[in-house]
Order: sequence, then C-alpha cells, then structure tokens
Amino acid sequence: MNVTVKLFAQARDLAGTSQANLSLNEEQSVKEMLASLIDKYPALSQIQGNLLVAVNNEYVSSESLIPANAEIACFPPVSGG
Amino acid sequence: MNVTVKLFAQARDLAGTSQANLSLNEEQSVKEMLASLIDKYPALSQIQGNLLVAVNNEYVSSESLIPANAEIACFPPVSGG
Amino acid sequence: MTVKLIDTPIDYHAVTESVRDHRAGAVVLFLGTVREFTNDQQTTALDYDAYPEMANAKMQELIDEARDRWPIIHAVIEHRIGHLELGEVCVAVAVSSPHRKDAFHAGQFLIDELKVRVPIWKKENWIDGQTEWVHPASEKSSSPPPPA
Amino acid sequence: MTVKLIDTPIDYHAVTESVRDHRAGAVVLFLGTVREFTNDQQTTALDYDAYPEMANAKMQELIDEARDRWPIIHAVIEHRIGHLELGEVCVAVAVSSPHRKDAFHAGQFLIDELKVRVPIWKKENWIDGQTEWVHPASEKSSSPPPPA
Repeated sequence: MNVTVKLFAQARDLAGTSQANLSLNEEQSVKEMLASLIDKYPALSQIQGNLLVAVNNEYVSSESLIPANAEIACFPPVSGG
Repeated sequence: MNVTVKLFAQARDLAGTSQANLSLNEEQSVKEMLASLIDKYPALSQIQGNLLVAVNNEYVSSESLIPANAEIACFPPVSGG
Repeated sequence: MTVKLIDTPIDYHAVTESVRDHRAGAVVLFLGTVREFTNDQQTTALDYDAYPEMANAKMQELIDEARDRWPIIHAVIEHRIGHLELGEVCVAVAVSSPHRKDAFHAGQFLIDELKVRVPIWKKENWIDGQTEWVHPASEKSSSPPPPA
Repeated sequence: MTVKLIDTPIDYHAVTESVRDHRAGAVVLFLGTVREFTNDQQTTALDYDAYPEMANAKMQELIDEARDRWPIIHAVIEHRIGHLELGEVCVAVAVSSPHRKDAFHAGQFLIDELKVRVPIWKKENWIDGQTEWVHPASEKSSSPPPPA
C-alpha cells in the first residue's frame, strides 16, 4: 500500500520534504515504516533514535501496525511552550 | 503612658472607633494592653480570643512589652486576597 | 512600585506587562476575583479594609522572601480596597523568572502568604442584605499569622 | 475556542478575560516568553513549527484531562507559531476555578504536559547566526511523550 508520511521540524529539514511517499507491504509495523523512511531519506538516520510517530493524531509505539487510510506523521520530540 | 491603638475591620466596628486612647503603666504586656482595651470597649470581648496586635508594623506575641512611642494596632485575623 | 493598595480597578494587564523581561522565560499572573457563591451563600459584593502602612510593608516583605527563595526577575502585588462588585479583581500577583517552575512556586507562595500575613480584611455582602466580616480563624483552611 | 494556534501576537489580556467568571475566585495565567539567555547561549529569536491538527487535538485533550482532575470553570490555551522576537509571548495558558489551589495546579499541569505531548517545535536563532532545533530528548529536564 502507498502511505504518505507528514514530516515536521528537524525531520522535515533533514528529509528536505514535508511529505514522504512510501510503498509499504500490508501489516507493516511502525518500526518497519521508519526503516523504509530512513532508507529513502538517509539524513534522517541522524535523529533515528528520537523519531516519534503519530497515527490519526495519536502517538503510537514502534510495534503498532500501520493501518490503511490513516494520517501518519513522523517528527522529533516536541519542544513547544 | 498614653498609647493610641489603631483598630481595623470588625475590631473597629465593635469598638465604634478607629483609634482607642489608653492609659497604660510602663512595661505593660500586649496581653495587659488588650485587657485595658476590652475594658474600655466591652463589645470587643466577642472576638477577644482572635485579636492580633502589631507594633511598628510587626506582629507581636501576647507576652511582648508595649514600647513607648510605638505605633500600635489591633485587629482580627486577616482575610485579604 | 512593586506593591500597591489601590481603591480603583486593578489594571492587571499593566501589572503583567511590568514583570515581562527578556531574561524571563515565564510569567505567572494570579488574580483573585469576587466569587458569587461560597458553599450555599450568595455574595453580592465585597468590601475590603486595610491597615495601609503595615499592608505595604508586609507585601514588600513577602516579595523579599520570595526573592530569597526563587530566582525571580520581577514581582508585583496589587490589592484592591473599598467596595467591589461580583467578578471584580481584588488582588493581582505577577512574577517573572527564567523558568516556569520558579514562577509558579513564587506566585503561589505570594498569594498564600498574603492571605495569612497581610493586614487586609474582607466583608461579605450577602444577598439577604446582611454583611459579615470574614474571619479565617473560624475556617478550617487557614491558620493565623505567626506571632513573630 | 478553548485552544488555538496563532501566527500573530497572542492577546493574553483577551485570553485572561475569556476565563473570568462570577463563579471563579481565582484566575491563573501562565505566559511563556522568548528568553534571551539559555545558560551561556544567547538567543536572538525563535521559530515555532507545529503539526496543527494534532496540536489542536492534543491541547483540547489536555484541557479535558484537567477538567477531570480539577473543578475548572474555564481553561484556554493559545500557542504562537512562526517567528518570534525576544520577549514575545509564545504560549498563554489561562484557567479559572472557584479556589486558587486548583487554578494553580491545573495551570501548571497544562503547561507541563503541553511541553511533553503537543506537537510543536522550537528552533533557536543563536546570536552567531546559527539555528538549532531544540530537542528535549537531549536535555535532562524532559521526557518524551508516552507511546500511548
């Protein structure tokens, strides 16, 4: 399946884009999605250990499966306020 | 010695005055000053156990001595804010 | 002026602006406002009385103590006296500090201690027309000021 | 609107007015402001980026959680995004409640959790012309958001 991953802040800057289009197999985990993302945008490996993933506006763990037709986002730890 | 005691809030209302003039002996304690005050303004006995005394803008205990030429005030527990 | 008793409405926006600073990452403002209900009793207005010289001295003492305890940049306390209608601001406490935790702690300290130490008194105007001086000594939530 | 991302200056006076209420005896306002110095490093400006849909959802979630924990009357969070100069307000959190302790606790909870959970990021503009995304994970003071 094709998924679009929104990128923010340093993740966007390192990837050089605010949206990454990935082709994933069905039933892939967040961890596998991140591996595909870093494979496509190797500069993201600099902050690999810190990347957070949200699915439909909720944080998800690296073992979660990526659902179809979901809004997916990937970004570094937040620093607002 | 003659002392003037400023009264505030319910103490002023009960005494019916904002300044009480008392004639005290030298070396009298706060407790003795309060006894004279209540003797002169018996309505103050209603809040007798709650009255606080300040000398020169500092709270004093009932055993303290009343100094000459000091600013003395007597009032109920504070309730600002 | 870092402490003030005032018999006209408190301009809390000016109070807040006065503590802002490039060295501060945090500003905490506390407003006490005239609340309509205390348990089941309905208030229509409050009257505040103060012993002005001592109240100013004690408010300044609180700020000095807070500065000893936390890295405060600016701190201001203004307390209203006289007659206040429902919803009006009776006290404004503003603190700025480099980091937020200190601003919160100092702000809470200032208002907590103001209510214990600063000679200001509140008279409730209940809806039935009765008035009543508020005596913290008869409420379980407060303790009297230390006898120094 | 109880939560808002805004790319123009925050009107914190309006935010504060919006939480005032006759049922409230206490209002607490927290302002985060752009601080010039972080340890020895000098900031000239900040840039804030956000994931707007999720940031709004998470800010609303924080308010809902605070309402479950404390008797809040009104609570509002506004966060600035874009370019901010020294001293400008980056976030305003305002809470009203019947009693002050709850307003302080809820206000502190909202800003503490905002900094952990709400997807907003800060880029420092240092005085030497360098820019740097701030990563709480590399600072000892913060922990990453829970993985839900």
